[in-house]
Amino acid sequence: MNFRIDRRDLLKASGALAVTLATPSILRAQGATVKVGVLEPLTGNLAYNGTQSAAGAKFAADKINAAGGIKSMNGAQIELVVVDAQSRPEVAASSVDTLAQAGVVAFTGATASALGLASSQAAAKYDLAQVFSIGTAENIVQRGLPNVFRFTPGVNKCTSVALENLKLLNEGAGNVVKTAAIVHEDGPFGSNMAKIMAAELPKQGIEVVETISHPTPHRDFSNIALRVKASKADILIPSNYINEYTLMARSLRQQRVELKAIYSILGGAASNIKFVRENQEVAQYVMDCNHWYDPNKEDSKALAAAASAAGLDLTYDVMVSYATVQVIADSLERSGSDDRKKMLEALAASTFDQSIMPYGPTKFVNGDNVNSRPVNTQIRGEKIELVFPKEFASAEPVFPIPAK
Amino acid sequence: MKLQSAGQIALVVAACAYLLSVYLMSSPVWIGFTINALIVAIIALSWNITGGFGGMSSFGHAALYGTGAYASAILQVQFGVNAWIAFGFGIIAGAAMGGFIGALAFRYGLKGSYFALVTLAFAEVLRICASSFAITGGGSGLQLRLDPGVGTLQFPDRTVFYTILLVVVALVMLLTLLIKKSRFGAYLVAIRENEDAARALGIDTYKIKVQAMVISGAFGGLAGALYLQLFLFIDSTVVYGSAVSIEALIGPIIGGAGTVWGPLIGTLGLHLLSEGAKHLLPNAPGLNFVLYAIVLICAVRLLPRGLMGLAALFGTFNSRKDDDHA
Amino acid sequence: MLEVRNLSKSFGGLQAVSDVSLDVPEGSIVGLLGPNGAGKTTCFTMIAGFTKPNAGSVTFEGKDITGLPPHQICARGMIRTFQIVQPFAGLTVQENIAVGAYLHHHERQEAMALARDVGKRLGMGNMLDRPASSLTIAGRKRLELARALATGAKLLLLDEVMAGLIPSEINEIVGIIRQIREEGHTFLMIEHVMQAVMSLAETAYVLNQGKLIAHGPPRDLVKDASVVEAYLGHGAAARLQDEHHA
Amino acid sequence: MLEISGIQAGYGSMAVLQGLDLQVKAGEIVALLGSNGVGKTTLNNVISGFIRPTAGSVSFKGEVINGRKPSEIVAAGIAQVPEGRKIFPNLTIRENLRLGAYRRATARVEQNFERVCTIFPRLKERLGQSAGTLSGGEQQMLAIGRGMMSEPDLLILDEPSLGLSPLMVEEMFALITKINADGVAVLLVEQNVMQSLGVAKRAYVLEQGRFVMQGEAATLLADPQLRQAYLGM
Amino acid sequence: MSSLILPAVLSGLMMGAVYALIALGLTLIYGVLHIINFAHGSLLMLALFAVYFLNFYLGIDPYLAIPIVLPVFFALGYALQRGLISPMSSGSEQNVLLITLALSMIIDNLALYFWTSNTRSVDIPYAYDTVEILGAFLPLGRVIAFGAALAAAPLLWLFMAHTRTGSAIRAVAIEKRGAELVGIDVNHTYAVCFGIGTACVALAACLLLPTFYVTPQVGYTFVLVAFTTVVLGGMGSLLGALIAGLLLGVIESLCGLFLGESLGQIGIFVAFILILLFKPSGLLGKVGR
Repeated sequence: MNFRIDRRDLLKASGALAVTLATPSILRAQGATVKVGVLEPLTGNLAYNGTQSAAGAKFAADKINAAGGIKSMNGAQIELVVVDAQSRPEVAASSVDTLAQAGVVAFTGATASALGLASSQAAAKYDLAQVFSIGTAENIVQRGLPNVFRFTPGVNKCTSVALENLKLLNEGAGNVVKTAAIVHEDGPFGSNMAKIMAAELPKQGIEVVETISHPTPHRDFSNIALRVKASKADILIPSNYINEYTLMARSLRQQRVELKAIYSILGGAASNIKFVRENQEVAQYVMDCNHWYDPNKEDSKALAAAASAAGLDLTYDVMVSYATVQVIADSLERSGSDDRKKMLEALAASTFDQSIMPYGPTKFVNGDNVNSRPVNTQIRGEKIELVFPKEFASAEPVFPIPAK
Repeated sequence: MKLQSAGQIALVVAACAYLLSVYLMSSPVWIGFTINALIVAIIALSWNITGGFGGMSSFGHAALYGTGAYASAILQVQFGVNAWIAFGFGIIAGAAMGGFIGALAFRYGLKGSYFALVTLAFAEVLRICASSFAITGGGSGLQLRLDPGVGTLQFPDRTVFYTILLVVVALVMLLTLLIKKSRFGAYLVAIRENEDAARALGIDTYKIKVQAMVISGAFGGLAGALYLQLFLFIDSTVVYGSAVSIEALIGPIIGGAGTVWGPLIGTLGLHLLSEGAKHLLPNAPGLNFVLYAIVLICAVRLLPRGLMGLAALFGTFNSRKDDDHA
Repeated sequence: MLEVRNLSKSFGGLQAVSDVSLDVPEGSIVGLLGPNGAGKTTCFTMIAGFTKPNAGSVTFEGKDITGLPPHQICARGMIRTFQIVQPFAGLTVQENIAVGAYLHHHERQEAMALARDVGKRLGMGNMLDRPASSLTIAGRKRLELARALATGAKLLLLDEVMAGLIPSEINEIVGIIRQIREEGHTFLMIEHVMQAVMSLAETAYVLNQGKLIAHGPPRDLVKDASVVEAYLGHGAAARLQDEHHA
Repeated sequence: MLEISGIQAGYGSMAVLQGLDLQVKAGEIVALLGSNGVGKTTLNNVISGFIRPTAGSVSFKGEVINGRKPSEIVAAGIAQVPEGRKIFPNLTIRENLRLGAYRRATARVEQNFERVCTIFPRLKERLGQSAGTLSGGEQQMLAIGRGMMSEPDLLILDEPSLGLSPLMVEEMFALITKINADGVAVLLVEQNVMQSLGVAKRAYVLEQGRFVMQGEAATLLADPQLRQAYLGM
Repeated sequence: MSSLILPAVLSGLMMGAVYALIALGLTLIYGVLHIINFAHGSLLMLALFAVYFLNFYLGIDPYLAIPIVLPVFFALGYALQRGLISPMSSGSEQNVLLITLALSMIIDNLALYFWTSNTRSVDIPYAYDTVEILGAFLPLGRVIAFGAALAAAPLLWLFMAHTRTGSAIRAVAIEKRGAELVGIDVNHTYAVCFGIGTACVALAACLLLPTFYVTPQVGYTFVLVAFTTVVLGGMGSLLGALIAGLLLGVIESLCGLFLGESLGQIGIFVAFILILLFKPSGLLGKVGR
């Protein structure tokens, strides 16, 4: 994504400090637009995911605007207000003030749970809806905040779906997988996932022989690879971010770890096409249970085209942000107003089923979309194929990894 | 308080006017932004005790801040302790951590960059520990249950929280002033200026330095515990990260280290600068930091004694050209 | 009051002070003389507790204080000053003196009052509110003296308090030291300026190459051949002798 | 060769030198006498470019040099052996000496090296030893030798006899004469009055930032005022 | 687990070599200029990007990029010290800290702006090649880095000991006033030293990239460990940095193995604090402060 400042922007900006901060109403009097916030970490250590998400939101807004905007509001155009959470919770919280003052009707965000917790809490004071793109930690929806809408699945659902699918795969292959090693980052989603796995895998007849947590960033995966190798696990279940995943995949290969499958859960790299491109060999047959769109929908195809035209890798961040803006737009259609309270009501009553995600009709219970679900992807050749659930699948799963 | 020049008085009046104007403007952006700045100002005032008055530059004040936040959070989340008591323990824990680091570092006479690096390392060890053990919530961090009320020290009305913060900052500054005007404060300055001469005058420099770390730790713990009550969530990077340590020292140095008003004025100034940079370059995330950093470099060059030192040059009461500190 | 016995110190291979013994009776002014680099200041650092001697003992008011840290020695009533005077910048003159006064007066008001008092006694009444960094060399020397006095010390170890002063200033300081002595203080002073020592001290010790080479009344010492040679260089004594005879 | 006129200088607000005039002619030894804290070292720092004078000028071989960087002043031909020697203790004696020739063409370094080794045979014996292991006197010789490596026209020695044993002091002054005999002018800053006046041609006596006496060394030696200043007699 | 100890020690040594390489430049700058260079991590990141782009656009192998990247980064370091750090800091330690901090902020965010926060890694044919030593498979890239670190530290040491510039740098570090008195231009020498330190970081980047990745945030991944290495080895000691780097790599690897990877870094910092408290001058340091 390219940001350019032209002279007009600078001129406008010189007065902006006084204007936007002190007198919010001036900017709202512009007529046929409705403002939607995008709160993402565009700088700091989460910048990659934040920037991807912001791009996804922009693609969605462009698409909706091109299709005539919000029809119930006389074709009002969606104007995105993008703010940088700087990968810091306190900045995320104070950015909500900026969004509120700019007059957004709802916002999407915020990549990491720590940022989402802070922002949604701050937004609650304004009755301002936050539609979570990514926010896997379960405590996000456990605080009873009426302005929290998590469209995508949390860690619990991701893990349980991953378990179900793993069971199907393993049964289909004649239960070849008997032992598992878990490698996860030590943050909320990794730790929680590992806990659930350790409890549930034995019920499927898979013994967890090794659980290794590691910090982010982590510089060397040789030991982890060696421990996985020594554990003689049939399957490796990793859950970590792209940088660590890349290093881990390489180390596994270098240490000649023989695995029947790599089955990651919310693995930052296994469904990242960049990883596939740069690590062709080690990426083959890796499976991931993650957020992913339904590639067959028209909007999905349009998104893929838009992303490729912008020279952007189509990661799940782009997809979910696109979808959350769709959700917000649908609620706007129904509320027909830029009133925040009405927006909350509209979201709470949402049954939207036209998003690019392979979800059923939206239904928020305590802010959690009960009809969301993760899907399974598998890396095949130079592509990421969707293998589960069957109705959206673009390819048949290969499990276990065929012997060379 | 004795301010030496009209320039300094103008600066202080401007800061106070700004802080009060937040009430009048009823702008949520201003109030949110100023609340963040005030919390940073407290950790800056904490750094000012050791770094400003005592001349012991720490690069790891996050160790104190994080300890205050974690102590309070652990007591509330893991043991169900009342928020007020936990808050108090946060301050005590910060003080204890300060004393511990000081006692170890000063016993072996660590000074200058050695001391700076030891404090940096302490903060880093604590960060790693906090993300590794169950009691601290590991990598997931700790979250307080959302439960507004006086009893839980959670104030959803930000004007109330802002007022509380203003009072706390005023109290910390008052304590700073009392320290500055006390035997202890004079001893600290004496140690900063010439440790041997201080020893010769009967000052137990080791004891004074450790005491300074304890006080600084209490202020740092206070800042951390306040952060917790405001955002209700902490994790190891948020409160033990190097960003906290940097913010703790950058404000006092720019504002005027070893002065009562410098840390507050420096912190407010830097936050305004950062906010201004964000608004000047709204569509270029990252470039605002570049602008901020360039201004920071210029400030370092142009303000050898910080804003308070610069202000001292304007409208001096007596014609003598003195190099006083406020 | 102060008894130093067989004090020795070496740095690396260099014997800075060897086997120095001296006595300072209560109420007296004793000089410690010698050319540059003779080991005078090293003696002071050991007596005042800044460095530990390799051998020997220091007894103050009958109690062994060898190896005690400086602040404890100061609390017992003995204090040293420094050759290169560095006032605490950032504090006023009065506050500087108060740093010394705080030793036995913990309240700011008392300490500041005492500081004012001491400052006035040393003729600094009109500069109490000035920043200490603005003082001239003579002013700094007085400040150093005032700070030391304010601690309530009984024995003052003065390190070259006259160095760098012009004769009129030296006379003033000499007057002040006399006045302080009248008030019951004792002095051991390192001096390079013989003239000052002669007019103040009853006894003096001369150090050269880390060893005591002579002691006695200053007036006798300046005639001592070894002292003259130590100061003016080899051959000086003979030359003086010649002049006397000529 | 060295012309100092009307020099005033100090640190911050403290004026130390209050208008000094001094000359050193080619090939001459000039002694600068005075007790502690009168400004001798400050004057040295002005000459070698560490302190900028607030008034007056320093010229060397007809060119004004105040305001130049210390390294340029060394290149111009003034070598200073400072008080406290400032040798490089962790470096070997050979390295110390070679660094002395830092601003000289490499071709002449060997030649100068030989010359210094001839003057200081004690150093030659320990070229590989680190300088910190030398005794005080030997360190002083090394400092002078290092100064000589830059082929100076003027050598400034700040208290070379400080902390040396009497025997060593004798040797040091003998060396100074020897160096001077090679045609190097010497400005000798000393407290050792007798010995200094013994080797110097002319001398200046500094007190409180002003010269109180100056003239031929022999004349000064006989002046009772000098002894008065030093011994209080 | 005992069968893993030897491989863990070996892979620790390999990682430690990278720490040592990064620390070499830092210790040189610290030892001579006595400043804490907070921009060191950012310069590493910049060098990693340089190596990456040379590979991406021109197809230059990271190892073959060494003769291109090193001189460029020497010049960059020289210019930064001469043109920015020295004139802007007015000689104050605190100011240097703030300026290098600001510098790192500028470099990091410009990188983010121009190159985005994408994770990039080079695609090289030998990426997965390994060397088998005592039954352990060691990545070829790490083994090369190990060899280079073992060679670089002594080479740098030889340069310091036996060249005119090297001895001028040492002279300035030991006795600044004395150096000025023999005619060494201290500002120039400081800048040269900063340049060499920056070139060292560039070397580390060339050796690191084949086994690692680059993002605008990657500097932080290494800079704290590099500081630790410098202090542990003794400020300014090149061989100390090498030994300390290797030692830290092994400590981290073994602690990770026995305490869990999350706690692996604790070993580093515990070692750091212990060294500071009991031998403040570091393993090979001469003088404590």
